[in-house]
Amino acid sequence: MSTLLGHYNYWIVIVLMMTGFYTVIARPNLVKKIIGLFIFQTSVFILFISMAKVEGGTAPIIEEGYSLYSNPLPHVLILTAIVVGLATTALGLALVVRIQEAYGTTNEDDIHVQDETD
Amino acid sequence: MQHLVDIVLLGLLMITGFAIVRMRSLLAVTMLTSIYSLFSALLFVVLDAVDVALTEAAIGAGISTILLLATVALTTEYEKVPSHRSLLPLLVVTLTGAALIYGTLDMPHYGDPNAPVHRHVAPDYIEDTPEEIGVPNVVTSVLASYRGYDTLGEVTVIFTAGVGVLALLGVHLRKRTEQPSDYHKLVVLRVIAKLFFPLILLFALYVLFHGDYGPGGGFQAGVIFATGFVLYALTHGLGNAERVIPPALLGILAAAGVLLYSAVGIEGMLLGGKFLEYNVLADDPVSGQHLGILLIETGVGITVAAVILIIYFGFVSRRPGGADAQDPS
Amino acid sequence: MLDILLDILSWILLLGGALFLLTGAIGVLRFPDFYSRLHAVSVCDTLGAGMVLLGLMLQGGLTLVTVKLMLIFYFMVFSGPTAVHALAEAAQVSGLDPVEDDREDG
Amino acid sequence: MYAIATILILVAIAVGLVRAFRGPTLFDRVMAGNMIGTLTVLLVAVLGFMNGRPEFLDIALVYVLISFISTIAVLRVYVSRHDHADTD
Repeated sequence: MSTLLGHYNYWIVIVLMMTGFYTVIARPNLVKKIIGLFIFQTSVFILFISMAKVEGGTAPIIEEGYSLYSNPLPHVLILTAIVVGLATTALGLALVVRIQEAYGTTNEDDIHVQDETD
Repeated sequence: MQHLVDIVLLGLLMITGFAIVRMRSLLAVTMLTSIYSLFSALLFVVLDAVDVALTEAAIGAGISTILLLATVALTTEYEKVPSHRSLLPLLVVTLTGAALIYGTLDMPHYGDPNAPVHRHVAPDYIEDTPEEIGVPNVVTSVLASYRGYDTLGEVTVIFTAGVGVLALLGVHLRKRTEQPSDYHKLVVLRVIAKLFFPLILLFALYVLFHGDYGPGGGFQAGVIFATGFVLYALTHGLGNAERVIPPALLGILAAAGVLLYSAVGIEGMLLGGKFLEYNVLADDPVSGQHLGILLIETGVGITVAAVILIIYFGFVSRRPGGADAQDPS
Repeated sequence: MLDILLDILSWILLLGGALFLLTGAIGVLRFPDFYSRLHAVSVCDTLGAGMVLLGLMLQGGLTLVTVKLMLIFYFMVFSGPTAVHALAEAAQVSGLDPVEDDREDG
Repeated sequence: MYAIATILILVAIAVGLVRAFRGPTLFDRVMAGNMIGTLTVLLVAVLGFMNGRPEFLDIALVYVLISFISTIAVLRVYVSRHDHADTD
């Protein structure tokens, strides 16, 4: 029981990660693939933040009356990663838009067919 | 109680994740993605990461949904059923997942105060921040001061991504201030937007300058600031928004933020310290730290806001029929 | 004495508000068509949210927290109806018609 | 007490999520998302009080200020297009 509760966060994170991974490798639509990457990315964020949590701790903003704080370092890494993630996702979506303009489709299978006939 | 909320939220996240994979309507998926990010922000609040939650809230509530909407509007609304159904992806995913779960068995339990993560540098950061930096928010002090190099790198990545979007999509200047075709229908929205627009910008500044004492900082402030302008563009037309903040200026601003950050670092070197050492910026080390953190957070905020606006303008000015269509198609 | 009274009042408001939120959510699930579901949403936005926030304000006392709660309520009163207006407008423009037969289940 | 309010709000979120899954139109999903947004704001506020550190209401404020913008974006996509079919 303690193993179950102690690892629950990590296991759900892995399930989410695999959900995103599956979307990336199994779905032919490029927008869907990027959304899969987004799910994957969020699961990594949750993994880091789960590891930063200290039982009985509080948010790492120092105040009188609190002595136990959660670990601030993963928070810093993930805070910047979220904004970087948005910027890189936007770059990916921009590529998808250009692919749509060049091929007239965002379906990976159709793009392969077009590439082969050329 | 915290555990219960944690478990329920993770369950909701998992269900939403499955639904996102299953649905074929990409607009529906976009909406579910925004709900997904709501849940993750809530989870960050429960896990004590208030700064992270603020960032996720600022991004997930507005700009990421809008970007996905714009992309779906420019591409297709429905995902095709894959022509071949193979079990290979499912097998790969199951095996990888099983291996990863096997790996977690050696990890310290969730919330364990003696986990290796909590024993290395984090206690020093928490203990030394009040004397060395003098700001209550440890996340800000680590972000801006202890790990300033890191953040400079991240800001550069964001800047590069903005340049990439600019190269891929470009920003088309509009000659005149066009009114949206449905201008008359948007009266209510315009009035409310006029009410909210200054408040959002004010709140962005609050988040920027209050970042030392509560959740907040340059990244969040930049996102909120940009979202305010997105609201303006949505309700008053892209042409008007581009007149308020010209795309050419945005490129300069995006670079200026990174330059401000680096300039603070070099200023420290010129005053006899190391790169990004703020202690030498003022007579007293703690006020030097305050000044340095404020300046680099401002730089971060400028870059983030400018890059997000570049991205937004790039997407919506791509073709009529997009999220901010000027002509009905 | 007054403290206890305020405490009890705030608990009543908090729980009552939470119940209204749940009612609104059930309405969103059960009502037959989109336009009637919008009404259920407004229960959440106004009554439920207002009561919960008021209850929390009584707990917060005269602090910055209460000011922030008041700001949240103020913004919610404006943004909730605006969002619902935008949605109803979008639905109407796209040609979605209200269901007039209340036996039909959505 | 905060615990009971938290549980009630979580149940309301779950109920709203069912509507977001069921659709049937895009607008139902947006509406459900909107309602979950409101509930999230309140849950953040209640959780802040429950953990004894209610000063982190800024997160709730951010949501209230900017969450309706994406709803407006949906309207702007739809005023110029006239289809609402959203079946899976």
